[in-house]
Amino acid sequence: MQTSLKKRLEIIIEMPAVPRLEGVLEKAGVKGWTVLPAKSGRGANGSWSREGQITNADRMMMVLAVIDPAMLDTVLERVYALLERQIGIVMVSDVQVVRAERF
Amino acid sequence: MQTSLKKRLEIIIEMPAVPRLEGVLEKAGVKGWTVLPAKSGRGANGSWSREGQITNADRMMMVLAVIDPAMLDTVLERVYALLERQIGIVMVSDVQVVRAERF
Amino acid sequence: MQTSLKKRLEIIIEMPAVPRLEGVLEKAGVKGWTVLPAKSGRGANGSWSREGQITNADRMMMVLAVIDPAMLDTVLERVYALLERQIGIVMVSDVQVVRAERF
Amino acid sequence: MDIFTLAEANLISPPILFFVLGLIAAFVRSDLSIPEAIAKALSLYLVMAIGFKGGAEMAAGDLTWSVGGAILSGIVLSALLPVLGFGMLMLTTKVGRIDAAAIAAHYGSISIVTFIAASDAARFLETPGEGFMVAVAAAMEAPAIVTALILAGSAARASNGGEGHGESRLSVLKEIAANGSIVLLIGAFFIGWMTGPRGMEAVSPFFNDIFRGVLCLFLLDMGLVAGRGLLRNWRVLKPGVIGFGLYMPLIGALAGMGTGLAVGLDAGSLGLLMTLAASASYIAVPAALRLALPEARPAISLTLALGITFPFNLVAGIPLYFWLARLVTGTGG
Amino acid sequence: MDIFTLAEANLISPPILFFVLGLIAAFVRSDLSIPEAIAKALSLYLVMAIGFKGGAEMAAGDLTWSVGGAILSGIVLSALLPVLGFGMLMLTTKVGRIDAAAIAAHYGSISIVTFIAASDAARFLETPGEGFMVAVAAAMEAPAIVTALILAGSAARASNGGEGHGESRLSVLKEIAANGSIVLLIGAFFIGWMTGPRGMEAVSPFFNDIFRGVLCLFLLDMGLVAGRGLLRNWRVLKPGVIGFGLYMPLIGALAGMGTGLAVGLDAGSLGLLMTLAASASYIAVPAALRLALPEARPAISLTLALGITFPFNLVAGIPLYFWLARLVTGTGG
Amino acid sequence: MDIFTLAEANLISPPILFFVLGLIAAFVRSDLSIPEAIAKALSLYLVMAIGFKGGAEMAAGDLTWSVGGAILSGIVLSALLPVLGFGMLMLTTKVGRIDAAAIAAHYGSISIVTFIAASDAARFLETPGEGFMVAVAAAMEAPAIVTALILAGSAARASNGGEGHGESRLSVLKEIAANGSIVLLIGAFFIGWMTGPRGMEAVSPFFNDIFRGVLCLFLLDMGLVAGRGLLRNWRVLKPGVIGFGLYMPLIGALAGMGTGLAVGLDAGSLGLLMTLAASASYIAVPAALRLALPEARPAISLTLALGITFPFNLVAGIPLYFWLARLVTGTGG
Ligand SMILES: Nc1ncnc2c1ncn2[C@@H]1O[C@H](COP(=O)(O)O)[C@@H](O)[C@H]1O
Ligand SMILES: Nc1ncnc2c1ncn2[C@@H]1O[C@H](COP(=O)(O)O)[C@@H](O)[C@H]1O
Ligand SMILES: Nc1ncnc2c1ncn2[C@@H]1O[C@H](COP(=O)(O)O)[C@@H](O)[C@H]1O
Ligand code: NA
Ligand code: NA
Ligand code: NA
Repeated sequence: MQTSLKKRLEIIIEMPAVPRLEGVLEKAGVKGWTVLPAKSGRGANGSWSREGQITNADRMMMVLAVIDPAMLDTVLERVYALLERQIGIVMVSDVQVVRAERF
Repeated sequence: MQTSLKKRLEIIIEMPAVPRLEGVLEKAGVKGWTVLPAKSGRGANGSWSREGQITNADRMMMVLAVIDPAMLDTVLERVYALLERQIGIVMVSDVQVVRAERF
Repeated sequence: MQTSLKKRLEIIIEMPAVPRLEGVLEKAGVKGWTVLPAKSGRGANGSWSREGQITNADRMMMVLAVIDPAMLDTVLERVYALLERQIGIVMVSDVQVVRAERF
Repeated sequence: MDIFTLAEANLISPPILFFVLGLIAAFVRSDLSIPEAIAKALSLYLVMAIGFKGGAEMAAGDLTWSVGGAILSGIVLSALLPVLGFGMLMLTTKVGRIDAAAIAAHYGSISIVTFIAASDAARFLETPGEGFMVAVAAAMEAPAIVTALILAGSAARASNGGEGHGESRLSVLKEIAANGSIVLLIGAFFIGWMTGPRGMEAVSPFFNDIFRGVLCLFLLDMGLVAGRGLLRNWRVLKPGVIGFGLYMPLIGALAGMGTGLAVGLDAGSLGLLMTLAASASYIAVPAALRLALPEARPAISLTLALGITFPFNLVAGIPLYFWLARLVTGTGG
Repeated sequence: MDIFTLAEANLISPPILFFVLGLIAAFVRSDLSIPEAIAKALSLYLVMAIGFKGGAEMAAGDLTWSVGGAILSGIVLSALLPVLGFGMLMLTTKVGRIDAAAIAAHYGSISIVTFIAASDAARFLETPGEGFMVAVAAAMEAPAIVTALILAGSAARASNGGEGHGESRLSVLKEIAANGSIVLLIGAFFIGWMTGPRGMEAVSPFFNDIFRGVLCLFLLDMGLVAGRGLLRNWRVLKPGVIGFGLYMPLIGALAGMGTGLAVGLDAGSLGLLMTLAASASYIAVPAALRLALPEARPAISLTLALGITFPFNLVAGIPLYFWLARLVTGTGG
Repeated sequence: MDIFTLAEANLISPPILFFVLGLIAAFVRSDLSIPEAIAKALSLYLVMAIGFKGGAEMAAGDLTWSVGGAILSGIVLSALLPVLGFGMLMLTTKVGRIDAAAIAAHYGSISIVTFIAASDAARFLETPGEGFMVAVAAAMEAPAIVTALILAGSAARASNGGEGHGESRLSVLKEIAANGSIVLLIGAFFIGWMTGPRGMEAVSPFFNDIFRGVLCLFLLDMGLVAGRGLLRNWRVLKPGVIGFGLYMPLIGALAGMGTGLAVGLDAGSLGLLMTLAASASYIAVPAALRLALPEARPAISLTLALGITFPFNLVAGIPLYFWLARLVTGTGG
């Protein structure tokens, strides 16, 4: 099956900042993404868990976007500009996709 | 630690089609997979979110299957045949696993 | 943008053993991880689903940790020592991150 | 009661006002939201309660031929309304054949949530309708889909073919019939029927007393979801399609009035049948069509059913249908 | 009341019928499902309510020695029944040593949900039992696990060793005692006891009035989960094991009857103790065993406890135990 | 009623005891937990109920000038208390400028959950307070944030700049005003006001009867979350900061007493205003500050507000404030 190389961008970011991140992705021309919920975690800022929580301040979400390698640098820079001030991490890896024109 | 190369297949697919996808994976000989919930997203078909929803029509799930590289082509073709008509995307990447005989 | 190579460790493990896994990661010096919920799955031990369940015995969680390649062997060995007796799988792949000093 | 009194009584009731609050909260981009698990549980509760109450009323009353007539008229409505809807869409809009069939399926089938709100309003307006209307509602869910698949015609059949993922019409019908909300509605109905007044007494605080309060919370959620759906997807709705979402309920209600009168329903039951015919599905049908007619774009039909027709029925349609139902059955002024 | 009247009263009550509806929905492959968060919340509510009510009844009544006797007899039952169960499994099935010990742990411990259903049935059958039976239920959760770990013997100990992840028996006991449902049950019991009738009055609409309705919704879920578990995993259950899931409750109930009579329980409390002894855990024990005895295959014990024994107790066992309890205590006809 | 009677009546009420049970369960490391979706739904229900009831009471009573006075005094309190709090923190602790501003914002704003618990306690203590206090609570949410952003000063402004993600103060205010719990509180208040006693009658079993029971379940959750937050993050709280979490409520309550007396509130309303001033936000403000002041470390302010101040207010503060309120208004003995 014909596949092509894309970049898989994964951003674990605090929930209140997700709409802002989505704005950044949209402006950077990213065509699609998926937000996955996380349940708990640990990092430099301590540990957190969603059990019984009523505030959205104290939780992380995972935003996954498959993008074209040509866009990577622009997207990464803009995302990082946001991430610098918010709690979160960014990962980039390689993926193969079918229907390359969609990304 | 002894690890071996496998393929990580990730399929983001609309929920009503998940049972059908599972049938496809099973028939193709895939031994295991895990379904992860998604919370919201955006793509060519517009954006969606699970907040307050009561229908399952309007949501995506992520199906993750680690498979043997030798199976990749067959599996990918069959999955794509289903995906062609449903909303969703497919990604393939490399992973190392321990206990290689289980995949 | 300046990125550096890290290892992405993904462990799909039964929920009652998650606290134990977190203890293992902590002792091995892993600085951060994120736990993502899974919804259903299939493997050698049969299939499972969270729908309507009240026991935590019968579910899997995905633990994702980005770690330094230098730590990989130690971490993997300790994780595997735990996994050997519990239900679950381990995957390792490459990722690029910004802010390398944090992992 | 004239139509304005009815409309006002409907409008300033807590459930409707909470629905409006949900719409407003969505439009001012508030982050108010009900978790998905809760929204689903609320709808399960409401379906269970309405089914159980319908059954318990059946047990208390006499079983007459009119039950069969009502169910039959519901099936006929569900099977034929899509033809009308499909025709209107093909004539008045630029929507494609497959999308038109998909939309028509939604309007032939029923919205159980609209039915629940109408049942509550009916009680409020002192024309409660018969318990068996629950069975009519259940019977109206599926037939519309079969009609729609026939209407979708060769295009759908072609794509239903190849690769072995095709669905026969029978299997689609089976899937609809096994849809959670239908199974629960029918099951609760039979349980209510079997256990009768004694069973009802035991669970009345849960199924009766708190019902309207739960409905408030649920309609708040529906307002949020409808409002956000509109904000997100209004671009897919062309004016002709929006128009369809407003006049199709009226056509459905009139068709329902005709068949309902023919089988001799009382004012309350007639109002409910009109509401059922006027309502558009957004639980069972959308999910089933993703498998039976995956080429249809779900954004159009979902946004139309939930964002336009549901609010219209809830706020304006229901009092109108009940006013008409009282008028034509000659029920007290 | 003869056994048929009892069985019928139990069978055609709304909670049991909703359980059956859940089973049927699972078997016809309906997609009806209760979200996990809701199922958990329903079970928390039920445990909280049953604990609180038990405590409030304690506050209203006199504290007698029979409380201590009942608790002690519960502990003894929980500690010894696994020996019996383990023996039966080793004799009559091909299940391995570790799996046999794991299954025996489930049957020695108790199912709080079965207890809740039995409490509701007891009220229905007008032999409600004493408030302190809640404390007996709590006391019976853990001992069975200790026995099972001893029975699992050297195999388990070996694997409990190496790598430093081993669990001492004490730490397993601690984990069980800190299990959410047990802490909530005991905590709510003490709160009910402390606040007494005045506290109960303040929260009665929530903890009493809607209780049976919530139970209906919860048992619907349990029916769905039990049915789907069976569909998914029936292959792991050999006939001998299924048989065990049906006769072990009877053995447990008889043992419970003996000890309960010995400590002088009234008919209602005796029926509850028999139900506790007959029931098999599927919240606390399965989770604890994944750590204490990870080599045991969870599919067997979970499917057996939830798919076979729970429905059996709910539908046939409970009326039988209460009929026997009334008979042997000489309670009205 | 002397203060000990009040304290005891508060302490041995089911809601408070369930809160304590949650704390204990967290401290003994029980795995008891309420799913997130349920916790959110419970808080939505409580906010909706308290808003609706407040509005319905408004409809029943007379609209007087004192409403305006109370709302104004609330806004003043919310706007000025952060200045006091910020000063105390800068003087007595080593917390940085931005963190001090963030913490001060929490304490100027209000905790709607504390308000709900206080409303329930007020009813229990037979000094219920006026319906319009709901509007006061809503009015007090946002002003504190504006003050805090000013206090955070240049550091915040600098980081609010660059990269185009900066938030103007106005947009932060908008965000707070559109926060879900505030929209729901105000919306339910207006619905209660519009539908009045007749609307209340229809939904009373849901919004009134089961209210206190639901509060028990919710406070159980809050106890669990507060306890676990403390266990997880107590290291970030230095003694000076913990002290602040204990005396700042008292300062707030006294300030509230002064302004409340000035505008002539009755004992119940005064107690509620004192509680509002004493409470620290942990729904709306923490989320808003993650955008407006992301450099502030959320662990400090969240742990302090939820782990220290909330339990303190719930267990000791509320009875104290109501005792004082009765004393200074000369309300019965
Ligand atoms: N190395 C990591 N691997 C996976 N997730 C991480 C990692 N570091 C941080 N996180 C996630 O990001 C959150 C915030 O990280 P931090 O800012 O380091 O506290 C943590 O609570 C985790 O959920
Ligand atoms: N590039 C992408 N990266 C991640 N998720 C995507 C991407 N494109 C689409 N998706 C997900 O797939 C769903 C359907 O995509 P589409 O058919 O393009 O609307 C979206 O709503 C997203 O949840
Ligand atoms: N190849 C795989 N890919 C993804 N998930 C898997 C795979 N194998 C097992 N799993 C997950 O791990 C769980 C337990 O696996 P097993 O022990 O093989 O039954 C399964 O139910 C899946 O959720
Ligand atoms: Na219709
Ligand atoms: Na037992
Ligand atoms: Na305050």
